[in-house]
Amino acid sequence: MTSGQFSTKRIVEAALLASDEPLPLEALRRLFEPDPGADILASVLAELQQEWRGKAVELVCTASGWRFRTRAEIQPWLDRLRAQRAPAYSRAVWETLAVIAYRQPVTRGDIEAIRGVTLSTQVLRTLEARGWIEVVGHRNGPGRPALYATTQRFLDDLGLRHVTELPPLAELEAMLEPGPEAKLKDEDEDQGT
Amino acid sequence: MTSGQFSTKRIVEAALLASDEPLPLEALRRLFEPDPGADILASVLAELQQEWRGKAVELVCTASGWRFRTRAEIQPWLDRLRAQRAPAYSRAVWETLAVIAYRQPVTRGDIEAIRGVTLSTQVLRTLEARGWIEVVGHRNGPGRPALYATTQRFLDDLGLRHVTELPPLAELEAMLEPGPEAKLKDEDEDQGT
Amino acid sequence: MSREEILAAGAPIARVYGEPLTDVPEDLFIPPEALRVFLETFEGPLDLLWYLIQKNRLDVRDIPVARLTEQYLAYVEAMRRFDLDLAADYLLMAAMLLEIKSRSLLPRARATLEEGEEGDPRAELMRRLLEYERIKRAARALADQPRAGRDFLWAGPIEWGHTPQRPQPEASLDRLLEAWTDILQRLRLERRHEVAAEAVSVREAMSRVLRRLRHAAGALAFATLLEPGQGRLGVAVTFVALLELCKENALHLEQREPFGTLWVRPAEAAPPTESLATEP
Repeated sequence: MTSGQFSTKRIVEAALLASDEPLPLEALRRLFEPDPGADILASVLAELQQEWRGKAVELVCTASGWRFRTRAEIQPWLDRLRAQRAPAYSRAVWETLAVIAYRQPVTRGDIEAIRGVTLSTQVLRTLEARGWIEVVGHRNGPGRPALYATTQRFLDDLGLRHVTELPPLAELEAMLEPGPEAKLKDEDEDQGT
Repeated sequence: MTSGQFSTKRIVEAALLASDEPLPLEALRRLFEPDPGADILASVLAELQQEWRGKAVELVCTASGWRFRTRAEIQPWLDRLRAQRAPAYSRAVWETLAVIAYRQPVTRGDIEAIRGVTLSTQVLRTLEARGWIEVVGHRNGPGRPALYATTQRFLDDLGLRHVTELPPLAELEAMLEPGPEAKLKDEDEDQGT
Repeated sequence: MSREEILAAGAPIARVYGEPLTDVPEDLFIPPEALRVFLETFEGPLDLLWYLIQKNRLDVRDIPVARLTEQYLAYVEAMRRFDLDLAADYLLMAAMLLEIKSRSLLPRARATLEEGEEGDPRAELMRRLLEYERIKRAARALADQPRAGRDFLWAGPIEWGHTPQRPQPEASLDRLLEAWTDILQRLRLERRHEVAAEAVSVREAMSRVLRRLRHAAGALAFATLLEPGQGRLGVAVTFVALLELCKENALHLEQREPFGTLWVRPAEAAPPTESLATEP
């Protein structure tokens, strides 16, 4: 199937590269008149994925749709071009994000109860500014506290399609064994950048 | 020449696709250690250009550097992509427009006083660019602030013949009478632009 | 520095004050600066407790509360000496531990958690410790997950070879009214009646006068601002608009002789010398 000079495949490819956000299948279908249908487009996308296999860029499907991204293996080269590196987040940020991701929707009080420590507003702001969490409602009760949940952007940035694709929570049994001293890494490795 | 799993060509390609600005040759050289030199990179770029020849995206060298861009021929498809997203003005834009429509001519300071928040220049530019407001004079005083009013185009676009056809304030006041309890509206419904 | 590294560098220098401690943990005998860094690595009381349980190879299902409490207090005391910002959360946990300890000293209810959580005050503590540990591990897994900006970059958006035709947001009278209603609502709540209802036509006439003055690029005779089709009301509205504009300093009215032509001049075009012709 072709659309003038360029094949459907080439147009889908160009649209994905030209878009500033992931494109779901439905959006891709509306590029064409008449609509080629979901099946044709799905096979076009599969072909594209195949074509790009040997390249340093790959076509992936995330929560919000299809998008090209660079492969992790070449990040060391790309890092040389960047003036500043990706921000490192503290343990408090990651743990708060984990509570929200696995127990959503939760209030600030819920997070504090699980972590056993007061939550600084800065942590929530950091996560909101990154676009990873958002207020999805309010719980009835004193003060009507805000309910936080993770966003589609959070899934996109972690290359996930759905919350169920998050790394599974550890089994209780595994933690009950009194083990050797716990290995406690305080930060992920990009600390201090 | 290869850099691990991926060739220089593939890494240059990925860097160009992932960059949000054109990359001059010097920047591309910084990707590699050791520097492959300008000649090698020039021939890699020429090869890349050749590879992309049949695609709907082309590799070009502009004054500020190398970049990928979509070919003009596929603009109709890209326009459809953009058309899918129904753009909307933010609450700030509508409120500013409302103040100007009902209280014209007004200065930026007047708008800020009535809305109770600082007005970003972007909002006024948006409305001016749309041709809905214009500067009709200046008020004497510190800074000689510009006086804004709505235009004929604004009336045309709203299907009005005259500003007096805007629903009169008295009616609005009556609508508001029931009480001071403001409708609690979700902030995010009018995000965007 | 990880906790292991800090502890490896340890030498017994620091001393812990406070209640008499029979079993001061070895890892508190490290150089003060290292100790401070070490203590700062704890995210909260649950984190510290889990560390102590792991370090002492305790069974979380059958926590020896007395021993754990003693060690916990030693750490909290050390933190206090460093003025670490811990206060409430750690002290609350200390109080809870002491309470569990005193309750477990009572003769009854000496059951392990498996036999029946009913009655064992340690059950809730175990539940919280395990829940937090799960979250901690999940947090580490999330941090290790490849993520945009650190481990990969999104490709694009690449430049468009042609200027896109951006669709304009729709004009909507409803949206405009809604916005104005919102503003009035807010004003009503904040400061009553400061913005009084005023006929739109006067404000509109003000705009019209200014617009015409701008196109005239100079002074206009008052009479020319009055259009024949306006009618009496129209003249009155235009006149009120002029007065209003004068009040707002948007224009000057000038009359060089009694009953002479009334000149209307935009404020910005008023050269000071000329406009003050009638004054000394």
